Amino acid sequence: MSNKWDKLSKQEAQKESIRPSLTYWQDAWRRLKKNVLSMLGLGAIFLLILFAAFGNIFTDWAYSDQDLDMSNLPPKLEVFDVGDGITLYVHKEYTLYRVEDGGKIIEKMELPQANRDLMKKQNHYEIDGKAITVDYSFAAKAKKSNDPNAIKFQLLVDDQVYTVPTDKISNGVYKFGTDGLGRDLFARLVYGARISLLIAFIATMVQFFIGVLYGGISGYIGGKADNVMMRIVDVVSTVPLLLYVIMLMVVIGPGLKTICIALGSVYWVRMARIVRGQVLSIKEQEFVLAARTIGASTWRIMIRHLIPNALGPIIVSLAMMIPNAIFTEAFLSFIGLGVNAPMASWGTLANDAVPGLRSYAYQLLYPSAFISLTVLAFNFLGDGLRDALDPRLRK
Amino acid sequence: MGKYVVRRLISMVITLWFVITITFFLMHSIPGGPFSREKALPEKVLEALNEKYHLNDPLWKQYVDYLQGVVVLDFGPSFSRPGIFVWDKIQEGFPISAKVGGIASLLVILFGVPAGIISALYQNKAPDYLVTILATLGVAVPSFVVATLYIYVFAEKLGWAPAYGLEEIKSYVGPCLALAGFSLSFVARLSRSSLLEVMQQDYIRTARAKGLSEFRVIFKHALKNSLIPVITYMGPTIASILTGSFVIEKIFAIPGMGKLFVESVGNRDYTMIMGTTIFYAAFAIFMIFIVDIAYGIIDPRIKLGD
Amino acid sequence: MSGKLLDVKELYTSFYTHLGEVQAIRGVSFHLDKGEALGIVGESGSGKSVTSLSVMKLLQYPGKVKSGQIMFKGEDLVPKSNKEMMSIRGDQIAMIFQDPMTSLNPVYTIGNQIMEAVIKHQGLSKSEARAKAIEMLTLVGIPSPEQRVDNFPHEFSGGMRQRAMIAIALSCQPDLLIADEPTTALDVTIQAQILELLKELKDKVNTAIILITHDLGVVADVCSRIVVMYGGLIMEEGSAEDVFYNPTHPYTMGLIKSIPRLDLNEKHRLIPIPGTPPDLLNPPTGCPFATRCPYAMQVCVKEAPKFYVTNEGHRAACWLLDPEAPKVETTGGVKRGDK
Amino acid sequence: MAEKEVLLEVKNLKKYFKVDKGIIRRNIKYVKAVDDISFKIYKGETLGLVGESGCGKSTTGRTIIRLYDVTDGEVIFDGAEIGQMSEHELKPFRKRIQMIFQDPYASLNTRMTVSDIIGEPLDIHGLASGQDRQMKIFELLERVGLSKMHASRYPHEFSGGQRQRIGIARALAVDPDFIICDEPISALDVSIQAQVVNMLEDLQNEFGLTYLFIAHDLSMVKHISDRIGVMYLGKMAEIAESNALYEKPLHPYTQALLSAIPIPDPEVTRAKQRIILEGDVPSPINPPSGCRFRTRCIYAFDKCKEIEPELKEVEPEHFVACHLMDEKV
Amino acid sequence: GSKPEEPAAPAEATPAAEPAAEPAAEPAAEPTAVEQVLYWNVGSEPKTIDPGLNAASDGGHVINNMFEGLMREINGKLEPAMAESYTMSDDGLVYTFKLRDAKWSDGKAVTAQDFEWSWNRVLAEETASEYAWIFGEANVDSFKAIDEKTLEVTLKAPTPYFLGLTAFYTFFPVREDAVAKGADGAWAIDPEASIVNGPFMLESYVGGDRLVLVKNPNYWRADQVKLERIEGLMIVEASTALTAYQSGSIDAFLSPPTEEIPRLIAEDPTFYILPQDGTYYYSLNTEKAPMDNINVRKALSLAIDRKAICETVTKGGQVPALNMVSPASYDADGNLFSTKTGNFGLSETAQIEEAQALLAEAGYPNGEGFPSVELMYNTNEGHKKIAEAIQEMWKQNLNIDVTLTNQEWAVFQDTRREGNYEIARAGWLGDYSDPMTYLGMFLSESPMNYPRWKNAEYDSLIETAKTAPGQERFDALYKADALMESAYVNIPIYTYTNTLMIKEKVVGWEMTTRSNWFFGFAEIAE
Ligand SMILES: Nc1ncnc2c1ncn2[C@@H]1O[C@H](COP(=O)(O)OP(=O)(O)OP(=O)(O)O)[C@@H](O)[C@H]1O
Ligand SMILES: Nc1ncnc2c1ncn2[C@@H]1O[C@H](COP(=O)(O)OP(=O)(O)OP(=O)(O)O)[C@@H](O)[C@H]1O
Ligand SMILES: [Mg+2]
Ligand SMILES: [Mg+2]
Repeated sequence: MSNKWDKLSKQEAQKESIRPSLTYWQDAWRRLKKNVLSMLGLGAIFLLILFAAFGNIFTDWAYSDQDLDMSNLPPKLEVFDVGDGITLYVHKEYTLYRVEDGGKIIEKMELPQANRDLMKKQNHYEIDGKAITVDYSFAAKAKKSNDPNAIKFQLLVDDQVYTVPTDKISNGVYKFGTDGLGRDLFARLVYGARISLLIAFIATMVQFFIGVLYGGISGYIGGKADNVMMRIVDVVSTVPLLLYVIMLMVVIGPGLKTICIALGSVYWVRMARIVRGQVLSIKEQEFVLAARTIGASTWRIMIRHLIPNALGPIIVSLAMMIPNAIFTEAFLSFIGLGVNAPMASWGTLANDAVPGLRSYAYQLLYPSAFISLTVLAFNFLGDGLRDALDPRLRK
Repeated sequence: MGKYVVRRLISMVITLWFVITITFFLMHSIPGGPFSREKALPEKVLEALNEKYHLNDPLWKQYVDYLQGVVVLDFGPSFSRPGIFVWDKIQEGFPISAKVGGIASLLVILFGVPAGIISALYQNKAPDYLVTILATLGVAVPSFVVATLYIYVFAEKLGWAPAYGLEEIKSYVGPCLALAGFSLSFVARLSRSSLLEVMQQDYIRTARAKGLSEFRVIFKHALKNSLIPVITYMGPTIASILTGSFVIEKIFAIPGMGKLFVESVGNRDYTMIMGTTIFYAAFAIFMIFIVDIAYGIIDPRIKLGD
Repeated sequence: MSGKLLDVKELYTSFYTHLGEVQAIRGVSFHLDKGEALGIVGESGSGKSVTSLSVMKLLQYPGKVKSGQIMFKGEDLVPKSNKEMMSIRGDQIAMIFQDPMTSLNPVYTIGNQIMEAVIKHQGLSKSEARAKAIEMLTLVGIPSPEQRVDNFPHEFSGGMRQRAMIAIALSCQPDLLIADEPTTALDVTIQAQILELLKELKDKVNTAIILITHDLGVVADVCSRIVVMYGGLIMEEGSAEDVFYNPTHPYTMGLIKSIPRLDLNEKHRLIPIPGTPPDLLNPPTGCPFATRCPYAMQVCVKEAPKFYVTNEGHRAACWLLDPEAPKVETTGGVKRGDK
Repeated sequence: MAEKEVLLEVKNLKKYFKVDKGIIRRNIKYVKAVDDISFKIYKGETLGLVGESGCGKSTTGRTIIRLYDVTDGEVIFDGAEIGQMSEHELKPFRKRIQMIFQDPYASLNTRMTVSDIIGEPLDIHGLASGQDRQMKIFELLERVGLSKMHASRYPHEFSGGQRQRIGIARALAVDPDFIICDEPISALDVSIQAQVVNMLEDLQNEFGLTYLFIAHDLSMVKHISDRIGVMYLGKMAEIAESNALYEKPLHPYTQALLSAIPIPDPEVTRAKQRIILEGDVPSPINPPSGCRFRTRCIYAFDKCKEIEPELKEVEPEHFVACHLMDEKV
Repeated sequence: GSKPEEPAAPAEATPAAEPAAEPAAEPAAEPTAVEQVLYWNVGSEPKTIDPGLNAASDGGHVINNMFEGLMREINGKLEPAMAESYTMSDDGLVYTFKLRDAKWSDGKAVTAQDFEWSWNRVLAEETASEYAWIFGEANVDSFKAIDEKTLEVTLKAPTPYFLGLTAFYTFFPVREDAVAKGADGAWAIDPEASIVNGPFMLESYVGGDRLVLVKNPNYWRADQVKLERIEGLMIVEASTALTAYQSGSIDAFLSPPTEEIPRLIAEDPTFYILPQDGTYYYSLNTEKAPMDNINVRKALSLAIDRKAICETVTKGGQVPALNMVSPASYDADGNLFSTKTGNFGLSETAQIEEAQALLAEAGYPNGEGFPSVELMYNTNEGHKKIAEAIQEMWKQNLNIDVTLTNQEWAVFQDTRREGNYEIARAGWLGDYSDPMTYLGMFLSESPMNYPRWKNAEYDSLIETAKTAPGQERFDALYKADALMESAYVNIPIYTYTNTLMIKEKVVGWEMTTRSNWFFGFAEIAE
């Protein structure tokens, strides 16, 4: 038992613990992992990729399979159970479908020309010996009254009258419904995801690798080079894309490759400007001077000092430009540059659905929801990344 | 600075010349001409038209003539609308587009920046998430959907707003919102991120130490420092917003200049393509110049000269 | 406690980083009377700046005052809201920050940044405030202040920036001025001028000053009382004379020994304190200086020493001062009237 | 003396900053931050540089290391004129000349950990990698009085003095020949100052390092420097061996400076007589004619107003720029 | 004289939905006379409203209400208009029009010289009128003003549809002094300069926004014109127009969005589907394999379910087309040309077995070995949908893969004309009610002969038809048509329709067989 007043020896004085030294990136990853929302975002992105890659397992259709009889069927069917095991669905176009097995089988009922009474606005059917009439003469009145709940049709089964659907069941055949040509929307979304996510990826890469570097170099070098480089950006951004795209179409021909070229050649412009603006203000800071004194190359100063300090706006732009890219692809496809119909992307699906918005809102909802989900996921991931990459973060 | 301005002005003219040249030759090299018709025009008529619009001249001559015209603001007659002059058309359309675009730009600045500030101040709290989600919708739902939905709901279902035109004050709401949506969201997110950066700085602590109110700390000390990315974005964006959007003008039936360009490409209306492109390019280049000047004003450390 | 302008009691401040809690301040108590100048010296990283930021309530995330009281004019600042602090900061308590380069807003002129506080707290008009700003710049010795007032921070040299910071802090004639290394970037003539200014403020306007500095010469010049800090704790406190001439804590002694001597012409080695300061992430249970102390005893690493008062107003936290402790010959302190 | 080898020679160095007000109205003026100074630094020696705040010390240092473009004059390092070199040509010299910045915080990238910051020069010049690199970083940290556990922290987590030491460690990482120390120790407490100064001296003794040591703390400058230059308003006022300068300051400004040194002794320092400089501090934008110090010099006479004094060797290795010297002679 | 055409006036048109007989629940409109203002959507801004320069239907709508030719189609019948009467020589070659005492809107009399000048203007090369060729199509040899009120027109050959064409805008008169005020049709959109002879005159014109027409007091039948004002809006977007219509800010517009049509048919009694003289078809490039094989061409045509396309894809009441000539032309005996000429084996629904057999015969049993073929259409949502549907029909019925490509209109026209395609979408609206307007396209050297089908016999038959009179002419046309149709170089898909909506309160409106609105005798009831 040593005396507490005894002198302390040297060894006793020296005891130290060594903590593993994390690099900036490891440390950022550690911080990112703690951010619940960005991890959710990352998870969502992962799921979206899985959806694109393997989503087609969940549907029996290919993106191009059509069944014109099954056009514009919604994902939720408001059905009438008229007894005798007959369940009926009246389409928005007042044609009759028989639904069986909890939505798993849907069949369009025959409607010979003779059974259409255009004057009385009635369609007559016969199912299993039952006379069934779809009387849609109320539609015009409902329309006039402007009451959204007004009934638009009645179903007359023998003598019984059905005005309100008895049930609302999920469409067991087409989970997300069908489009105007009776194609399975789910299948189209899966294939659309492949294109749109690819486009999002390309746009992001182009912005990051061309836009960030170009802007960074321009801002950092400054002076004459900056002036020339930024004037090139001005030219690229103001020469009409449309003409250029038509040119590409003629020279290269349509296809995904052409879209990539088109996107690649213009998509970095905005990013270049933003990064340059940031770099202009960062490069005057002393730590950049310090990096120069230790002999850091321009390249290194860009990568290690300027870009990390400009990451906030870079990340925001990356995430925010994703839907823009997706819709640009849709536009380019529309004018004939992109993937050939019937292949679709989320953007073209959304585009196509807009005219039918009033009657078939679900056709717009799904692609829009997927696009929004993607952007939201990237935004939350981006926010988390931004926080994670800034060691000074506050809460 | 003066020298810088002069130098920039010169380089702007050169830029514009590049834009003109590239557009001119690009336009002439794509298939289709202003007079291709479903039923081909008889040789003689075509000849007469080509003669009239000097399309028979060698391309370089057309180019030189065109450049000479541009110098004196003579953009020539429209090829697809006989009797109409490009410059008149632009002069007619631009004020209308600019009115809508001006309001939209104001919306972007007046709501985008504060939304970003709120988002930054409540970082990772409910208001921040709300802004993020709204901004996501703002960019993920494109303007034509917003416009179509707006018309359907407010004009058709609620009867609250007129479906088309700009007759009433109310008519501006839809087009301006649809036009502003994307940029507003972008600006909100952009200002959030750069504000977050700035709020960490020591000089914010200094400002607080002076006993300034949080409002002043943010609006005076933080905001100006965080403005660089925002104005970078806003410069060219204002130019494109003010010169109108094809989609929105089409959907809301606004006789602006946004429609001119897209229509003119479809019609191969060469003079109109050139006119609208030059107008937009000049405007955009000018706005970018303003942004560069603004850099120096906002952040005195930035030196654009040398 | 009528006369005390500031009374800090048992202040604990920590930074909650991912690696753990950095216990920057661990129970610091000191006080300050009106018109008094208190010097805080100590190891770099010992918590001087954190103490002053705690008083200003300007700690940045993830820093937090864990416990303790900061009585200013009889009121505890710790529970005060940011809003309540606003009228105190700048007006009643002002602070000169250690880092003049980053503490000035790069996008506003120096003048603008000085004017702001006076407009806010003294209700001056713009032109009056500008005049005041020029006056303040003159006071801190900036050449041609009429022109310099419109300069931006990056156009100032390091020392000029520091003087601008001083001008901002002094512009409202606060009751308490916390000066965190106000003169490190100044040459001695200007430094002398600034110190004169501080003394004048203290004497004429009765401003109390907390002067944090490494330059013991400066403390000796301005301060009547000195607090010596190490490892987030106060090691010794006493009048300037007590601390300089009769240091009782080994750390204080070491500090004084490290000062280079102007009177020696031949090359000689400086005498630093060997070793490194403790890790504040898991601070030692005993005396933080124990590992570097030439007189360390077993008890030093096990138990934190309490304060022993050696003299009216002179106290130190060291086991050596315990009556039971073995007496050791300690050397240190400035010989009175050395030069 | 004769065998002393010149490592750095600065000849008639000038650095003017353009100050430009107004966008359209052109009103260009120059801050003559460094206005025609010349000096030599010998291999293995320490030249102290002192002077009023804002007199151009940092600018001199930064111009030598080519952070600023040279307005006029020559910077000759080890026989090579580096004043006009391009960044590319400069690269080999970047390893040999290093700088410790005056402002510790601003000169550290807030997004890098301490080990990244110190490791960066090692990476750039390919000096160490992997385990070696790690060890070297730890070694450097310890050398400047920090510890290993600080390696994974970020600059903002440090106190002012600790940041300064990170900057020093970075400068030392490449084993330079010549270090420009721009107030390297002013943010440190005296005991660490002592540690750092000892370290600098050890390095000098061991590897023959050369320093340009800019500081305000005259006692420290005197301690570390072999020779000291005194600057005033962009000019060199006096340059001499340090003991000589302290014992016999010739320039009136040097005299004022020395008299103002605070002494860490309450009684002495409070009783001390200082030469208080009177008059307005002139601005480098409009420096006074003739001798720049004349507006505040108690000895100033007519000639001072008209003719700019030249730096003359008044005593061996003791140069002064003052007309009084001529008078005395 | 020529055969009067079958009326296709709105009064007799089948409204897609009969107004539901319902008690008028709404409060009665204000007792005072209703304002005679019509809000009408012109659609996209006409390129020009100068009759001599116009070449498009949007301009045609406006011109038809502002100007008047020698004849005018009213209720589907040609009535003398500027001409009070006309005589035709026995050989059918000389028409002499007697003009009535009609006035221009500035009060000056309409003279035969006006016609002569206007027609000469169209024909003058420097005018570069895009429709000048129609004088040739009409076989006009010469014309001259005999006196102020007499115009004599000489034709090269008897042309049954000539009289109908005098109601077509290219044959409308314009005033020399008005035209002089604004080159290139600028005068027509300048209210100051515009002088008209129709029921309405221009009050204002704002490009891209609206044009306002007001009643022309000097119109010769001004007493019959009820509308005081027509606000012509230029809403391009169909769904905006629909909203504007539903919310009551416009009274009439053409072409509501396709997707809405089924709903409108059921719900809106003011939605109309009117037949249109035009055929939507696909051209098969006979110069490219495998389209050079007639069996392949026929198989492709047979494998299409036209009915499904009309009902599910286009939805606007379009009628499956089984031959190229639309059912709007009648022969000299009054038979519907398209009916009499037959179907050439085509039917409304797909004939799968037969198609497969033909394909097998061509060497591609069950589609095996069928090369990859490209179907090209010009950029448009509607065309895309049809192409997608047909692509899938071919896939399912013939097991062949066709890829779809689209091109911008201007590019597409060149591509198609140059034959750089395999299968291309096309459509043709008849310029006049005669098979010739369709059959003329397939002359070997015709630029509109997209299939590049060359048949000397066909060419000579058409030549014959150009000069032969009466039934002889139609015999040649029938023969020519049979030659062309049985070569299956085109796949007719459907006959166009006009879909339009017009408020019940607007009565007396007309849509001509050339699909131009006429509001001259319309009024706002209620
Ligand atoms: N944001 C932070 N996160 C973690 N630790 C911090 C933070 N800020 C300061 N510290 C730690 O708190 C301790 C006290 O720092 P403080 O700035 O008060 O030192 P100081 O006494 O002012 O030193 P100096 O004289 O060098 O300025 C230091 O060890 C530092 O590492
Ligand atoms: N970027 C710049 N633009 C304009 N003026 C500048 C700039 N940098 C420095 N100056 C001016 O140059 C002069 C010298 O500055 P410098 O930083 O060299 O001084 P210093 O001697 O290092 O002073 P201190 O000891 O205060 O750091 C000052 O007047 C300063 O205002
Ligand atoms: Mg500190
Ligand atoms: Mg300096």
